[in-house]
Amino acid sequence: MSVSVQTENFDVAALYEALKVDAPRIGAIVTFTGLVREFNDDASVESLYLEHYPGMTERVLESLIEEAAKRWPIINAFIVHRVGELKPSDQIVFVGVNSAHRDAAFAAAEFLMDILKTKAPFWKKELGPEGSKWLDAKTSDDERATRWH
Amino acid sequence: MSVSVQTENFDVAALYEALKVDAPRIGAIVTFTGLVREFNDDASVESLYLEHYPGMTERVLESLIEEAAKRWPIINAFIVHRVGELKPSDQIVFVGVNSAHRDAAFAAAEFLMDILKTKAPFWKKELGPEGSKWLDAKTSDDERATRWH
Amino acid sequence: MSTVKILYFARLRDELDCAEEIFDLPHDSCSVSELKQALADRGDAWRKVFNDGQLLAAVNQAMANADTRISANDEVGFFPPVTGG
Amino acid sequence: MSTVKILYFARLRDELDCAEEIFDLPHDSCSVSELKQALADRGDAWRKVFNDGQLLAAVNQAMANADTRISANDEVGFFPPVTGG
Repeated sequence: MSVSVQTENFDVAALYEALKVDAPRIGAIVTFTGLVREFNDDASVESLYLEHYPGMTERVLESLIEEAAKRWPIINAFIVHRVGELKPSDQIVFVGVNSAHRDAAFAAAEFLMDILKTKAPFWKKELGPEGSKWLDAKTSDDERATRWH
Repeated sequence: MSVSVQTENFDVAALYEALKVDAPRIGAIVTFTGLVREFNDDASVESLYLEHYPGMTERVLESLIEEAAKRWPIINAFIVHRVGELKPSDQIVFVGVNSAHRDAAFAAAEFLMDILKTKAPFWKKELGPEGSKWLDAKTSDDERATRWH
Repeated sequence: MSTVKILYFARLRDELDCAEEIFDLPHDSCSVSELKQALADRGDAWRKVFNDGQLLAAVNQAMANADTRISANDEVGFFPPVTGG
Repeated sequence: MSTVKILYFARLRDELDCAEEIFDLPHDSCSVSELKQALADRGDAWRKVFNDGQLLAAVNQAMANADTRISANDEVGFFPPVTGG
């Protein structure tokens, strides 16, 4: 179980291989990767800037993995989240979970992403030639997170 | 959208990269990989042998992807399933889905695995020094598949 | 003569010791349940296989039910519940 | 003197033009809501930030509520709803 908050990009292939090391106990590996999407027709946006609360963010991510491990029989889980400036198509977040069974791996991965979205201290700012703008939280993310209460 | 039934191993890293090609439209990539688990304390089992119905199996997998694309706004999906003899720790099945949003990518990937388990013509046989034994279908898989009716 | 190709998979192939055969339909066409009955009448091993309520059938590589019609040159597959993934 | 470290993040840091400060507690300890009130009293920009019902607070890097106690040498963080992932 490990978490990383970093400015550098991450290597999904290497993370996947790390989730395989406990085979043959592992029967299922689920990975989620979030990418920065294009900013639609908003030409005033060129990139995103992500900020976190150093120390607390890592703690929150670790506590999410602990909570997932209490709810489902997962064997290992990784969360990697980037901060700093990101462009469209950049990888922004990775959640990977392994387990003996697929239902636990799927549920834990989805849980980790849903709760990360609403509980982990990260903030996104849009950057463009005319300045910057902090993004508002989405109520759809809050609603999704309530599924796990 | 593509499916492959093959005896050779598959490269999860290459499949993941193929799911990224439509970035920056892509916001979420979910992958599921199934591995052959150890055969517990059953020393009479050394490997698995997987058989399929050439032609029909590929059609069924393609129809599952079409159904997933009707239900959720996914952009692309791959299914790879191995046949022939497999040992513990071997990769056996891959499902990868991408979408603008994570809820669609998660739901479609889980749907594809659940329905594949109950509808795609594959059969597993356990091989050991004392002979071989066809495995029975699991009622837990049937129950899981009913979630999507 | 109306002939069809019949394929047997997995446990069925082992139990019937038959992977594939060309079969003469008794009429121009018949239903899946009529074909199953004709095959079951071949003897004990066949009766056991075709009386199993779990047996699945496909006609021209699409899942079929008891009433699905079978005609000349069709491909019929019989197999047990699937166990892939 | 009971001092605490206060950190401001994201939109708050910009609006208050302050990333971090050392603050003297009025008493040996106080609640989060008492600290918010003391900060709101600094002026308009501060009042606007600390009267926002969406404002979140953490004490020693754990999420806090209005009644959470704050004592000397604690680290208090204030931030808006999160938007990561």
